[in-house]
Amino acid sequence: MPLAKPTVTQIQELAARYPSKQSAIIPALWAVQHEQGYVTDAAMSEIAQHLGLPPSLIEATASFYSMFLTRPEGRHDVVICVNAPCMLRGADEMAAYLERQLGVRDGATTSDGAITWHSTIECLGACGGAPMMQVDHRFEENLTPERIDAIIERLRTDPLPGPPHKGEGVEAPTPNKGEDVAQPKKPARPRARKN
Amino acid sequence: MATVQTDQVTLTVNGQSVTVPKGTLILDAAKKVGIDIPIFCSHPKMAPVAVCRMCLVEVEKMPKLQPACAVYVAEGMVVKTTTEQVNKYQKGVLEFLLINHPLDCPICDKGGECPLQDQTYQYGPGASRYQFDKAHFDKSVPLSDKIVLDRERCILCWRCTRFSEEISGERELALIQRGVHTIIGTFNDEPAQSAYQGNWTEICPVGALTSRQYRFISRPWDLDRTPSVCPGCSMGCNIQIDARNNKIGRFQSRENVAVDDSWLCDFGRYSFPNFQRQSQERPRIRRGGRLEDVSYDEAIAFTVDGLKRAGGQAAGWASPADTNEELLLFRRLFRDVLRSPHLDHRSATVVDAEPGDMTLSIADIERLEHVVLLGGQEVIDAAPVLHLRLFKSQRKGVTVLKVGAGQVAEAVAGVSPDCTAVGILATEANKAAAVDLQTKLQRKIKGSVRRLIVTTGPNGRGAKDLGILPHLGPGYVALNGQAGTGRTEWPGAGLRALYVHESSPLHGFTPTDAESMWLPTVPLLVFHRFKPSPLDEMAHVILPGHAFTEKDGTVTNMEGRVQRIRKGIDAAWVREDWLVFQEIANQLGASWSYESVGQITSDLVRGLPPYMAVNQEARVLWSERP
Amino acid sequence: MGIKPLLTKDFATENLKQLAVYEKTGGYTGFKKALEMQPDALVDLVKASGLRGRGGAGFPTGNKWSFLPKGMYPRYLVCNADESEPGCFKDRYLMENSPHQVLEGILIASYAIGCNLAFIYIRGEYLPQTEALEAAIDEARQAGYLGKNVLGKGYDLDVILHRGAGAYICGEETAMLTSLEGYRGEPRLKPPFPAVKGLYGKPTVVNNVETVCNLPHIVLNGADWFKAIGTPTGSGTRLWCMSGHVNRPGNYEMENGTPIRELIEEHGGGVWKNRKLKAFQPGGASMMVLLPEHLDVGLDFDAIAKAGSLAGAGAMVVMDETTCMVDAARRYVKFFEHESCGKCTPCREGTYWMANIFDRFEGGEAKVGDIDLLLDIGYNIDGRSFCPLGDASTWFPRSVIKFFRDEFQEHISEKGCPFKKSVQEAVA
Amino acid sequence: MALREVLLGPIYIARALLTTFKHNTRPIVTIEYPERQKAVPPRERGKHILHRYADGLEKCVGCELCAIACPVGCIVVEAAENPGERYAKRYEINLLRCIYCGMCEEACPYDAITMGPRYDLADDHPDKFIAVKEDMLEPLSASVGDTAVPSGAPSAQPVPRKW
Repeated sequence: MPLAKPTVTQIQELAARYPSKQSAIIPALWAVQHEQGYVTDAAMSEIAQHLGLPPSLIEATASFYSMFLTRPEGRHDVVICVNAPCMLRGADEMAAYLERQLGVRDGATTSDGAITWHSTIECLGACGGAPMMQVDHRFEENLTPERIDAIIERLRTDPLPGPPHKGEGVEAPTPNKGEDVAQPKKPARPRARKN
Repeated sequence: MATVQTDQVTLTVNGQSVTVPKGTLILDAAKKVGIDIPIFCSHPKMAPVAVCRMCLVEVEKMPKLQPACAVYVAEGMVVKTTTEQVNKYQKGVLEFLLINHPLDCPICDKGGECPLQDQTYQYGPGASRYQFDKAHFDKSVPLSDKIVLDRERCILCWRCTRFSEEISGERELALIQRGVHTIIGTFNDEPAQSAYQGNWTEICPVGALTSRQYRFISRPWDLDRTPSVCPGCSMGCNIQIDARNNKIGRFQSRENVAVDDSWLCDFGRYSFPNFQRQSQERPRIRRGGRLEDVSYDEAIAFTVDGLKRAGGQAAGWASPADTNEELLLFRRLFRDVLRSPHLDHRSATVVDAEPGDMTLSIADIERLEHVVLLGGQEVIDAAPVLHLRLFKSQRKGVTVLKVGAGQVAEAVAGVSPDCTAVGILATEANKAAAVDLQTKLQRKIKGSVRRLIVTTGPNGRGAKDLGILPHLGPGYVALNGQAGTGRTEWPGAGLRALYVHESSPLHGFTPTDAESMWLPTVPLLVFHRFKPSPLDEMAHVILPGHAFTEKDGTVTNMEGRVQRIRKGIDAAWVREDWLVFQEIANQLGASWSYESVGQITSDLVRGLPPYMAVNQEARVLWSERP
Repeated sequence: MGIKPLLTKDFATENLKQLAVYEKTGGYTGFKKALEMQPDALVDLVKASGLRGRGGAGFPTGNKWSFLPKGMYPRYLVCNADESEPGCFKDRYLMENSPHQVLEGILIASYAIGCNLAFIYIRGEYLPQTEALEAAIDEARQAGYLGKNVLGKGYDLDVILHRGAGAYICGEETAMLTSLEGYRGEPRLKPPFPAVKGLYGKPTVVNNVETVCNLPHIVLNGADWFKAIGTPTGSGTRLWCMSGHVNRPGNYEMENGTPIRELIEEHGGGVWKNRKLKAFQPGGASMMVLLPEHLDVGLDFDAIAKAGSLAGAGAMVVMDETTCMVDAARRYVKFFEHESCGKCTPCREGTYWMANIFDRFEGGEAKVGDIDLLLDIGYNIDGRSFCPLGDASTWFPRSVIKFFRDEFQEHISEKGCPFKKSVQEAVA
Repeated sequence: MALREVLLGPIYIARALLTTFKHNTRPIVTIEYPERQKAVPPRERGKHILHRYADGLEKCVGCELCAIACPVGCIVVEAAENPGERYAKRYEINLLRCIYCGMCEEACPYDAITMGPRYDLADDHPDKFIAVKEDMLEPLSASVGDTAVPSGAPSAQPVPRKW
């Protein structure tokens, strides 16, 4: 689907803001992700058009950064850190507990489309409050099973997606996003398969 | 890339002292004293990136190993390339490169000429300690209709993506994903559009990018390699004809810094199927409306008979893909033996050629300040490799101005008066405008204005130089009062014979509507050609000839550089084209006695001294004329 | 020696995020004072203060500034807020508590080097911090600290807050510049150094958040005052991020040179659950492990380097006796494998291979030669990769093998992790 | 004829017959060729065999390593593409030139060619000694022949197989 008008305006503003319009690629991708929930190939070629750059460049950049999603995910995203400092304080157990409570595997979305969860070894910068997880980009530190239960409960009942970052997001809650979750329009393009 | 400066530095490589200009890379300095440092990512035409880490060497007073492909020499530097540490590391990096490389050399087209294979033999470990399954990626991905990509074989040297960015400027190939998952590809795996994709296969140091046309055709050691010149256009890019069992497998580029800068365009590179001989045909004569197979002698006798009757009313058309030697004999056959001025090599009437059309050389484009591309994309289409030269110049700071063929005023306005060197590039069709522009610019600016007219065909320039024109003799001498008619005037000129000679289907005699009406009325149509064409239907005599890739000789490119072409494939049953001309001429009363192409070349140089250039593969300079 | 709140002294103040509150605590007086000075004098002041970069390498900040070629403009300042080193969370703490302090530091640095456009490259995961900085930038712009003709002194400055999108490698300064230019965050060849050819090919200074936070204090109190704090080669304080097996993890601002023992035992409350200390890492994921015998080493770049590790970004990860060092190393190696940009061969393939071997240890399938194989792979990566990420990926595992080789052996002989087994047995 | 010889005649005959009958009891050293074939040792280097995988796919990928390893240059291979992969379109061995050294076997990275047990290579025209692929290919086993490859086309193009 084509980008919403506010997003396009925002991309054009961003391009003017930097000394080089290419610098606007990452902010533009953020804007798109806030509008649509993930970054499609169509959106990338649209960004390329607005910035006047070859689309391959947008894809090269977008695929490099781990926070840009290439397929639709649940309304809320939950990332639990299992890197060593968190592991020392029991992140593995919390991740296992989260998995059990949500009933889906790492990287998957719950059947009601509410939550997509990941465990990541990329440090999120809250080692002092380990074990921790990031819920819609906000930190939840010093996790206990009880806290996890409470968070899951809150997210499941929250009908709206996580609040977008005010500076970049276009206030466009997508009510039909749940459908997208059930049937991704396009399978993610074949990437590396690791054994 | 090494930049040449006046001051020199002296360094020691493996105990050998070497003096090189400042700004030379360690790699090139070592090469100068014959020390080979293994590389994958480094490429002499591209800026160093030092990503493959194969070339790390020990430099005294530097704590870490240094990439020889990215570190510039310094005075008194002591470089060691064969220490234990370096050797151990070279084994290590090759082991790293191979852990996720499929090692499917037996089915890989690069096998046998693969830098990864060669260097593994020379520097690599005997065995791998990697005991896990390799990372798997997509294999044989069609990147376009010309290129097949094998993502498993890719070692991420970035050469192709850098080519796309630095050499062709299209930025079509890019790296996608990161870390061990990194792959190369086009946006959304859409087919690549680039007109220079073939070069990717040549710079790829593994078998990741291979040509679809050459897929599984041959092993490199089976190939017979012949240096020659590309038959695609008038650029005159140097190629190597790789043939197996007398069948062309591929065209590879051959570096000539003055012309192609080691690149080829896809049009030229993938044009070779046009030069594939389909059958062993024999000469034919039309008798009673039917073509009958005859011997060469019989066909020549028939032709001589017809030409004798036509005399001065015989016209000759030689294609701009003929060699200079053939053109020389062809001209002499018509002008001296038959006494006919009706000679041409062109497909349409274009403004007269003159030596001033090639005052700008291809390599000099880089040294200009301003280039005007009169006709814009038209010029690039006529000689695609020019784009690479223009992009390179642009990166060096040359302003490239693309204007339409009619926009002379805009072009003049676009150049500032204090420019010192301006060049104009235009096709033959726009020559008049180019001359007009040149005059106007010359009046406006202080510096020099030169032009380069892109001719048609690999030897269009040679045909003009040698006088295959109705009104000009060799060396652009006017034929005062003896001018004949050009190709467009022939229908209706009451000609009694037409001799068409062509050796490349890319630059053949394609009849216009008027000619299609006229040709059946010509009493004698001799068609001396390489490949069957619709003209066969009207011809009275068909003489099979050699293709551009099947003969020896010289051709002249658009800037007047005379280069040799050589016989890449052998078609022994076909009589040499020049021999046929000689026999026809001798039967018409001449007494030529050439025994080889070389003798004709010597004769050509004797009659036209500027063609001495052929012996230096240099440009023909008509400096004595305005 | 000991705790010395310098940057964090006002962090207890409520609503310090707001400009008015920050100004009340003495905020922006440093910047105002700096604007009265000549830029060159500022550079000399910082040089004299002995301030070293707090990002990890510990390069003297003043020297970095003076490397800018004379007369080449525009110049750029990039504030490195892409804090992603596992174990490190000090910049986050500074940004969310006192965004104006960060901003003031950036203003001073920009003025000192003569740049009119500064960037803050903040990592994508730090959303609340991004918002805090954004609000601070807006406030500062309204108050005239930013924009055209700052405070009527004829100096123009704008700050662009650039949000990353999840790539550890962008903490490397050249990779950060590449990322800021919109490309993939891959490091660049050095030389040319960013000071000569950085962002958009222009001279650029990259400073860490904590580094710039020191600037207002140095300007206000002078170089001598700053030099008096800490050790002769490491003036000032540092924020130490303590995590892992301590009773009170968190950020502690310590005077340089304070013994590590004091940080862990006094302020951190000692190892939790009354367990014994097994090892600790003074610099985050990349840095070599140290043992209890190193507890008396001072918190200082040079002292820690002498002890065989590196202070890095100031992240103290404490591990107690129940920690499986193999597993800890495995996490870090997997982290580096995940974060390797893929540009150079040793890092891309080497971390992948090491991660595979560590998985084998974890799965109990490790073979006898695997320990030496790990060391050999480490040898082939360290010092050979394009940027320090590859080198750093080998430091922790190699130091762990050096000190805890027997744990690796046990993983091989017991076909699995002995620590997990003992836990399982205890549970059973 | 001397009387003595006449008298001794039957003895000679008997002796001769004895010799004949003695041979009758000896083990037979010849075989009834061509109805029967000589048993050859397992490492016999006879006429080459091109092998197949269990699913009927030809093992040979046409890499030409045998051709380059061959000291007498008697092997000619030309590869071609079968959707996605490589196979030998043409595989010929000049059996008159072959010295049965087995280097081709050694060189083959896929164990596609081995020296077989067939030793009786005689024919009436030199041309018949050019063994083409069909002559050397292992026959399809019955089960594979029914399903994997159309019958009547033993050397049909191999079934595409994912590498």
